[in-house]
Amino acid sequence: MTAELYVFAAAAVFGIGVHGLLIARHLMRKLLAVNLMLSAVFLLLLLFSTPIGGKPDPIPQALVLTGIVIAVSSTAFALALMVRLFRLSGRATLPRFEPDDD
Amino acid sequence: MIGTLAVDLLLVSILIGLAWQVVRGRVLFRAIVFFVAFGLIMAMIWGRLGVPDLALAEAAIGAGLTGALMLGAFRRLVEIDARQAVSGGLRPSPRLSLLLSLLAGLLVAVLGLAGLELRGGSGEAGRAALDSLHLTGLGNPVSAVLLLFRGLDTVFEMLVLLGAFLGARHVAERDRRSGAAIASHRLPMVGALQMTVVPLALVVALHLLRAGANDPGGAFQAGAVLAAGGVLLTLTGRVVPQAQAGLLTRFSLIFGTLMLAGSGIVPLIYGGVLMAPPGKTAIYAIEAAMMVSIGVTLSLLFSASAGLRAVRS
Amino acid sequence: MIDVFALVLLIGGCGFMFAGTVGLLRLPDVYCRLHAQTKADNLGLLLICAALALLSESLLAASLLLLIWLLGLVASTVSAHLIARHARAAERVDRGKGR
Amino acid sequence: MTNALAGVVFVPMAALFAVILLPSRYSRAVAIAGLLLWPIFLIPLTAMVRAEGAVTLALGNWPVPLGIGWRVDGLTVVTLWLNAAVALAGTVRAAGFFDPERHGARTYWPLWLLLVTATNAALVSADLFNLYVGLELITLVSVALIATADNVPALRAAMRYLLLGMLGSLFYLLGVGMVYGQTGSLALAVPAGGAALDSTALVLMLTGLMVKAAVFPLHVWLPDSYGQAPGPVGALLAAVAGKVALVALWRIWFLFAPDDTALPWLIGALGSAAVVYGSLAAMVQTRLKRVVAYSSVAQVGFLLMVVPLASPAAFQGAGFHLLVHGFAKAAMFLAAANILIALGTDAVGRLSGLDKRMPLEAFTLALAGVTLVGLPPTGGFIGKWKLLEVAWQQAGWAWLITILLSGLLSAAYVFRILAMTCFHPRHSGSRAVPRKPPLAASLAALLLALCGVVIGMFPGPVLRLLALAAPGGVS
Repeated sequence: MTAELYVFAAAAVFGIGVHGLLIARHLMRKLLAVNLMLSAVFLLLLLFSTPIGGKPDPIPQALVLTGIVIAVSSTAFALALMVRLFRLSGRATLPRFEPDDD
Repeated sequence: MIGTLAVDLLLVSILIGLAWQVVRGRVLFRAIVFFVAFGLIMAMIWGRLGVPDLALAEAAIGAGLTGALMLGAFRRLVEIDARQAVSGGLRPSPRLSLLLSLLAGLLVAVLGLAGLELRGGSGEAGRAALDSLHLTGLGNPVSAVLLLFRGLDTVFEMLVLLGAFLGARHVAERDRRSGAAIASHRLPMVGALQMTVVPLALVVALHLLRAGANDPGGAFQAGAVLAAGGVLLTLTGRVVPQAQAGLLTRFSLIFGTLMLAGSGIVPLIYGGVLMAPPGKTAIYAIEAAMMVSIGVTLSLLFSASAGLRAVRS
Repeated sequence: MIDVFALVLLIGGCGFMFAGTVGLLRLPDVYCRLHAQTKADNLGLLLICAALALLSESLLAASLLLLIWLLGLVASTVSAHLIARHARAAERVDRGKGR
Repeated sequence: MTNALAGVVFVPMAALFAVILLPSRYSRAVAIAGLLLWPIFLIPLTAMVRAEGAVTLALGNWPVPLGIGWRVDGLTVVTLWLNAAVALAGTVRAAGFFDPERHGARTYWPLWLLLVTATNAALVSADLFNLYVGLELITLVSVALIATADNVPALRAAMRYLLLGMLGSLFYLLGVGMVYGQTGSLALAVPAGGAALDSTALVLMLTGLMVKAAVFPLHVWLPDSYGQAPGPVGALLAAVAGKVALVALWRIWFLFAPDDTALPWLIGALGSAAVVYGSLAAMVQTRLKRVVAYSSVAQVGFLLMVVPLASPAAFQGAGFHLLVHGFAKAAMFLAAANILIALGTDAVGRLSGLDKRMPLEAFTLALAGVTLVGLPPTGGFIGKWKLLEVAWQQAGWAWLITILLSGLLSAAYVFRILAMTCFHPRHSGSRAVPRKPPLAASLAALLLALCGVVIGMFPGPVLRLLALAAPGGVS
């Protein structure tokens, strides 16, 4: 029961993240949305494993911990990139995608 | 039973509400603050699910440091151009995106339930980890997985952190800020805060490090707490960013990875096994080195600089 | 007996926390809100920590709870101070602009 | 054997540490030394794989579902050699232009070595999650290296790549979580008991990898990223680092592919679409680097043909093509970057008379171009021929047509460039080359292009190695 409840929570957070990614223009918002989606995936990662002797499996715990550190690293770098882009272009947004812009 | 279900429902509904605020809140600054709150609720959920290691990591790294990094970047945007920094918020009338995200949510719900159906697998690797735990001298299986059974993952995880730092430093290098941080450490209150919190952060980090062998905790959580101290010192202007890093700073960036990878290679010299498990004392040394590296790297990521120099007060 | 006492403390703590939050949401300006928030919450936190300390099994756990309360105190004091300071400075700037 | 394997991963890592620790005036020398040193370990490894087939190692001697496994087969060895060659050529090229005292040398060389380390580690990994960490490292470092160009288009491209890469890894990770839940193992090996993997998990992992490998229509990040990246970076990304996800996709596919689904058809169709779209887009690009970048979209599509054609021979052909394409593509990126720096532009319309002004670059472009088209005697011919044979035998007409189309369309965009550089009457512009590239930089590109041709003349050893790399180890 608890597992199902948290699966739905993860699904809701993931959906909200997708929503944020679609409606956000500001890069910070996009990053926030991606981080929400990542949290949802981490939650699912743990929920997908079978508890051993009543305790959560240690392997997915280690995987999620690694995932959290990778997520914060990527986010930190993306933020630095955003600041530099803002400095050079005056915009904290990406222009609408045009395949042939030079 | 009803009680725990009520707690679960409460946590889940707060989590979803906060996520919604992160995405739809009008003011960007508040969205970031809501994200930090979201991380804290996530930490409580990890605790509720019986994984205190993740609760600690989420609170320290997922909520605390990510939040600090985001607020720091936001402040930098505002410093460059306060008006443009917050422009380009949300797209208007997002009906289609609502539909799409509803679909995505449903898809993940279905996937998640399918995943729940699928489990029932034996958790072979997890069982093996618990069975082999006595061979390692550690009591916390998560630490054993991270440092020993899947040590290579951790080596490369540390390299990801290093790569993020190198990349951030490269783009920030030509971006020296005009004004230094406000030297608020000279304010009496802030000075007192520093005097209390920074040493305490050190103590807590060491405690987490030591505890990690048998209880929840470990190098990553400890490093994040250490970095929190570094962030505080940077914020208050007690230390100032430097364009060049001294040898000591550069060494501390790779210290942890060097120790972890080195301890994996050294056995080869004696004809041993690659990434063979080191002894318990060596594990403590490796973890301490990793804590230093993580703390230094995260602090430097926050200040987006090559190094930090203390300012005499 | 101890349980009952702890329960009373818990309920009292929750009450103060609740009052602090109501104050934060309902009071008119920054200073009043800070006032309500910090004072009521610090007291609420103290009561809750005390209740948990009573229920805890070891002296170590109890002293950790005390530490938590002290840290909360430091954090709320400093942040309240900084927010108030900032608000004052902003006010002065606004007045300087002749508003 | 352990020593050789460890050297492949840990020697570039040691060079990385040395570069960080030593004063920056030594960075270049240490980087080159490291990149010369690690391929030495490849020699015994190659010999071993030739003698014994795939080589495996359980790290820390932990039995495999518990610990992480490494596995090296013919395909791995070939790709590692490619990485060695391209990284070295790229280093020579970058070193020729790099002012060691310049801003950024402190970060450029460590990132470069980090990319080589990550690529090697991800190639030898036989663990789904370890692969995730490796791919994340590759993505992050690739983005950082693209951002070193430090101009608005490059930063935008880098940002888009990073965001999409994060989304891709999200799907991959979700799939990995499902696999672990189902089998209790993260090993990149057939699950114990031979139970079929749930196809939902497979699709999730493939989706994530397809983002990272830039499979049409998830390729949107690629043209800008590769087109804006500094030359050596574009070369290494397009030739090897960006192909790691594709190699991982092959391996996962051949280990876990379900028997009776439309999935191979779907992936094949995406590949065909990529071939057509990428080639057509390459034809209309106005800048040389972007032509080369779009050609990568098409080539990734071509390399996907191995999924519907699933057979050892197809695998052999695709592996060979991966190698040859890597040489040719890297050569083209380096040559294009040399041209861009020398002439201040790489606009296709301004390349007329290049054969007189920059003969080495023009020759490189010609050789690499012919290799991409797949004309004999270049290496490009052999891979395509192998795949064609398989398609013919299996009567996979759709794939047969795609493979033929791929050759024809790439001929169209390659000859457009060649016509401009070699046969176009020189317009009034002078013969002057504003900033002549160092000879080493030109030769680095030329040597890579020559590799692509020479391997076509003596394909035996490589093909024998690849024959040992029967799909995912189940021969």
